[in-house]
Amino acid sequence: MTQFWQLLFEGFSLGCVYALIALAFTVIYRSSGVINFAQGAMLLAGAYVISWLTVNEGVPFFGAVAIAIVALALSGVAFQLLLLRRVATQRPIFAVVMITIGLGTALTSGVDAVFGSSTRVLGDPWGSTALHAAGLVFDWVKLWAIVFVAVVLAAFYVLDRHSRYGLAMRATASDEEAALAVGIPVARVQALTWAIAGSLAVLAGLFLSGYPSSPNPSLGESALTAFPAIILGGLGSPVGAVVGGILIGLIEVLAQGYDPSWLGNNFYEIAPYIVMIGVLLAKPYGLFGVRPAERL
Amino acid sequence: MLSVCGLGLRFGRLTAFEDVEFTVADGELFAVIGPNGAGKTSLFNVLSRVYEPFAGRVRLGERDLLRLRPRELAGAGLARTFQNLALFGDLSVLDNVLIGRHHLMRCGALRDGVFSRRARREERAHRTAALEALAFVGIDAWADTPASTLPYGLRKRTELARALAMEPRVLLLDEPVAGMGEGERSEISELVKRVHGEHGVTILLVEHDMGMVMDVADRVLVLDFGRVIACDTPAVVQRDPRVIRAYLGEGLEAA
Amino acid sequence: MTSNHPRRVLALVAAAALALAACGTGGSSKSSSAAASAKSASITTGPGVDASTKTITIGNIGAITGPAAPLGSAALSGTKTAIAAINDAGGIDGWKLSLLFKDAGYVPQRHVQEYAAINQQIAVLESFGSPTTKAIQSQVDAAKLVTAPLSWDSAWSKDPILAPVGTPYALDIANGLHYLVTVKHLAPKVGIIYQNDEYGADGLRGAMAATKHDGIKLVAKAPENLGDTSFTAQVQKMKAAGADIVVITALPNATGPIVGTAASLGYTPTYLLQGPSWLEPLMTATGALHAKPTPIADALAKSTYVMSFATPWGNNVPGMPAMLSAWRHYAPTQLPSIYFTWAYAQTRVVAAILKKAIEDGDLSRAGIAKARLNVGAIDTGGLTPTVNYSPQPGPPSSSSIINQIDANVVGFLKPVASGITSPADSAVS
Amino acid sequence: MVTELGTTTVETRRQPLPGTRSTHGSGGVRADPSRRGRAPLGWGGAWVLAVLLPFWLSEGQLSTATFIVIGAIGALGLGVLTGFAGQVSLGQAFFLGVGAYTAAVLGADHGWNAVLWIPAAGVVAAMFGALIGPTALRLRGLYLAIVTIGLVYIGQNVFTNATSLTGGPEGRALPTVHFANWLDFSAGNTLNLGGLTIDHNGLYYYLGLLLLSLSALFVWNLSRTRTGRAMQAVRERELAASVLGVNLARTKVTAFVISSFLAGVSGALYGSFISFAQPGDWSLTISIQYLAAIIVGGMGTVMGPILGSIVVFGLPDVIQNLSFVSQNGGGGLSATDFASIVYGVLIIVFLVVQPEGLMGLARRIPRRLGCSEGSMPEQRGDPPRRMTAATTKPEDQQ
Repeated sequence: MTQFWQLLFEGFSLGCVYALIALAFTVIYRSSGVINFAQGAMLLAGAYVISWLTVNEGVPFFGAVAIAIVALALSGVAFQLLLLRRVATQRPIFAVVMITIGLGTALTSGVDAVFGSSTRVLGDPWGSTALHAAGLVFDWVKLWAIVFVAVVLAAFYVLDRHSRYGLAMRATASDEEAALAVGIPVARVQALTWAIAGSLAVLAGLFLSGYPSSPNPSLGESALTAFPAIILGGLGSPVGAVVGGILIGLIEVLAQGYDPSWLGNNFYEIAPYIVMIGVLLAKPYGLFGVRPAERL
Repeated sequence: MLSVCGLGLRFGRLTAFEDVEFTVADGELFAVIGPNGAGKTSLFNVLSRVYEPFAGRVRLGERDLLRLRPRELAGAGLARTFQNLALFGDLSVLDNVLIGRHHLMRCGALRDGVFSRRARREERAHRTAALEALAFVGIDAWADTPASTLPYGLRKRTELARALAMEPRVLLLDEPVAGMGEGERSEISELVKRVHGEHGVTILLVEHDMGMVMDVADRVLVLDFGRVIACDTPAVVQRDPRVIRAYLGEGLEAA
Repeated sequence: MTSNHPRRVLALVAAAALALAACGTGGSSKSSSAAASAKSASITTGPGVDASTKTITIGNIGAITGPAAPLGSAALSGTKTAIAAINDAGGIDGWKLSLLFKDAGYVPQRHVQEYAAINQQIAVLESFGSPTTKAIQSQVDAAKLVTAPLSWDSAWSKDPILAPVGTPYALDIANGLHYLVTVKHLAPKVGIIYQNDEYGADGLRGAMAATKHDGIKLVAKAPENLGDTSFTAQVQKMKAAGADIVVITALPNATGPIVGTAASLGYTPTYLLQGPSWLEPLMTATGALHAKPTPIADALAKSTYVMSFATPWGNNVPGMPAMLSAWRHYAPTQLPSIYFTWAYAQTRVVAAILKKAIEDGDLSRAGIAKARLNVGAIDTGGLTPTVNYSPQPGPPSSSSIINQIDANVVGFLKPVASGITSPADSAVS
Repeated sequence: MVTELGTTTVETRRQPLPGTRSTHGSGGVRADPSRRGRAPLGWGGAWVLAVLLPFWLSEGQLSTATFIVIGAIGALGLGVLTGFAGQVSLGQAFFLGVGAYTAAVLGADHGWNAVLWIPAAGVVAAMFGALIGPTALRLRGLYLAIVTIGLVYIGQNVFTNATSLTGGPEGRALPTVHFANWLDFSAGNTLNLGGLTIDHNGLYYYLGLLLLSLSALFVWNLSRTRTGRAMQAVRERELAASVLGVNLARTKVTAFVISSFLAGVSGALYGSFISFAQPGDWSLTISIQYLAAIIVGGMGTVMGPILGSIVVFGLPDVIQNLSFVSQNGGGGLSATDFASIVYGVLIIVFLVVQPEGLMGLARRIPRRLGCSEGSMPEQRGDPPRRMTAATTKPEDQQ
């Protein structure tokens, strides 16, 4: 039973980080209908920037996190305003998707070129310390991940529901042209979503590379694990992203711990997808997704 | 030809219409009118199997229409145009019309892909037919233009050509002159009359334009708040006090 | 296909061009006009050998990017150092070596492309990685191009032209377990966490073979993947099964979290790391001795053994002083790495084969292939186990070096035994 | 806006409608279904160039070209599914893998001739396509795309576990193409054709080019006849197409079948050329590359995926082998990193400038030169695009 509770904790903590990634996907998707394939590369960049600032430049850890968040958020805004904005009004949404793929490729290689491909040290204050309670081990970095995610989600909720920009984001999400027509600064709203995505990427990168892991080039692929999360929850639904992310984290870790051998090796890797497909068979638009209106 | 019996449609708790009953005779031009939101287009969407009614029966000739799947309607002889236009924007006008003949064609992917003699022959024959339909509505000169680049009026005509090319027994026209100028309206009215006359098609027409309806229709059904309030010849309907009260009032006088 | 033709590597050559080279026999012509000039020096040459400048080109398709880059970069540095050292010492009987390096990022498709690009310009090849080398194996076999794979896949043993240096993964694990159980008297309950690919499968095979002897029991096995974010479940499996020895056949990116997770859970087995699972930066931030220790350094230093295909940095073996001086001279910025040592030794093995071919007066591909068979045992001065490519049952080398992690030595590895073999070896091959 | 029909017509004619003037200028409509007479000389020329290409290439470049033609077959397939039928799929890597392992089992284990195992690889992959196609009936857009990502992961898992067929994680050898003793593609063998010597790389290149040409012809025919029209109608307006008599299920499944057939053939050739395959070869990265190829090339066109393949499968290698790019790993920017950074940036810049991809560009050049737009076979498969301001929107008229 100890094992079960331990895995439950690990899964929940991992799921919280997935929720951050899924939320980043959702925010951009809602405002522009694009899946940002560069999210993984942004996450990777965030983790390496933190590591570089703390280990090589001696910046205090939280200062480094703040700098990384600002840097990534500004880069996201610049990317949206300087490049994406020029194509976003065109109809081929695929061009925009492809541009994010191009960004991901360039960014991943850029990180490799600048920082090398070795495993690095994150430089966080928690290291390998852990809280021992009830026979379980709670790594501090994982506990903090949960706390941070809760704070970020609360902040996002306030922004989304109770601020001018939240309303603007939701309006843009539902109809870009109409939003433009009633005077919503769609460009600024979309830039804001990229800023949010950049900040979330830094936080997700931070917690994915905390102890016992470390910043390494394969971090970018972890973002792909959040794909089933956004679908499971329902595209474009922030609540869905969070619920989906946590579910995927739990499923992955529990399947890792308990997959029966007759399912073959590495069943845990595909378990999130199998659950996702199962859910879609019952609910084609995910748990919290809305069926788009179809008109003739 | 087409008989509707006790038909009702709901969206959640909202009733679009109920207890709708009428029969359209073979070769008749039958119009459905009513104020905005009366349920006219919803009625069409039920007849073309887009919406599922909660009650009622629809017979098309001998067949139970509600048992057919949407794609089987074309084969059963039912064609329609759309109020808000449903052209395939990137396809040429000719290709749009050829989609209407899809159900009349037989070649599968394999024959098409190798462009077999049969595929060639079929393609040629149906192109000719499609061009005839385009010529009939007067836009054959635009055959190769992408549909999305046409002006509104021509798109409406493309839709009409496409519906005609389907070689239907029953044609559902959803507001064919909506958004058109006076001159174009009368031209489309003439076209509808010609379709009716020359092709001998049964036509079901939803329209706002009273002038057109009174001009072309054999019989008129009036919907108000989802209920049939009258169903008779234009002359009778025009005099029906309930119709005048509910809807026609000023419109009739203007016409 | 003449070397004085600017496009000698055309896939399609007009007959007229062929006619010029009267010696061309169709198919893969081994003669060239350079051969004619070399006749005077009474040495036969082939692709990648220039008799006029006395230069032999060694091809190297490596991986300095991609998932194996940390290993690949150190290895490339070792290769370069060995070549520079040989050339500055006068070359091999007056022949200089030149390196033609291509990076394929550990991607099989790019490996094939780079091979196609350089195979006509090289006399021998060094090829990094198992799946990548397998992608070109049939081509190097057909071209009779002596190829030193930078990997230890068990499949290499049977190839007629490959020149692997080091002991196959599976044997390494079998040998290591045998040593831990019989010499160190550890309890024989073994678990293995392995990467879910051909490399991991090789390690798993070794662990399975080891269970046939010494009372070794494999109580748990768990796969992992590159890019896994949590290793709790794998570690829990080991812990729950009560494994006393945990074999890790992975890459360093996974080794760190596995050991760290176990430490968090208060689980401290003895680790046996397959060579590629180990990298110096697991101990300190940069991999240098006095850099900032990593959070898992303590856990690793407790009781961890590393199988190595090369002797640890600074170990007292005959070949070490020469290597260290070459390192200081040619690659001072390279951090001590076992991959450096190993690639350095491998290049010396290649050089030994070439030396034999020069002595035999035949630097054609067939000549080099023959030299590989006839050169006999090649001693790398103790940097790696001795290799021998003469026809023999089993792999070119089957003994292993085992080291223990020590936080206080350069390179963090302290050799505890070498030349280990195990009764399970025959079961592996 | 009260006008007579005649007036409307004249007015409309005065409007600059791209693509109409030339046809009207020449008077009348091209109703001839076989437009092959007008079929682009440009593409014919490009094909001849492709045939002669190996004469100019080094062996390394030729192997890159071979990967391009082989990859283009799979990209063409994805072009049918995603470009024509509008079903976004990231599952192409799975079908490539199925094709490769079918080739391995039939060609190597059962000793079939390549004449049989190449099409068989397509057929087996197509059968999987037919099984998976129906999901597209229930799932739309990105939901479908991400379910196909799941397909890739599940596929890799199955490939890893089905050791007897795939060799498991260790991978397995694939058969070399061998038609007859005089036509054997294995390394070291050559084909002598009256003075021409074609080696391993060259043989694979020509086989790939042949199959690519046949596939492209098939897809082009498809695009201008009933099946292709139905696919495009489904892409544009699924519900309307259905009401007009298009069988959605059949159309979507057909698109999946054709797409996965071509992917299967492509995967079999790819695996055979590399001679070795392991589950890691059929990853999401590969799927994304295929999607990239059709987007960069231009969606909804026949030539787009092929042009895109040249960029996606060829460009990184070309950049990497530029003479000024250092191949040395001794610190500094590695050639691979340099190549992928440049490649990523090029893709971004190109699509910002030309969102319709290479075909958008190709379409523009003849227009600039004053040629008829109709000279392009892809005219009718144009990707969605917003017209210029000169075009009247319906809303403006109401």
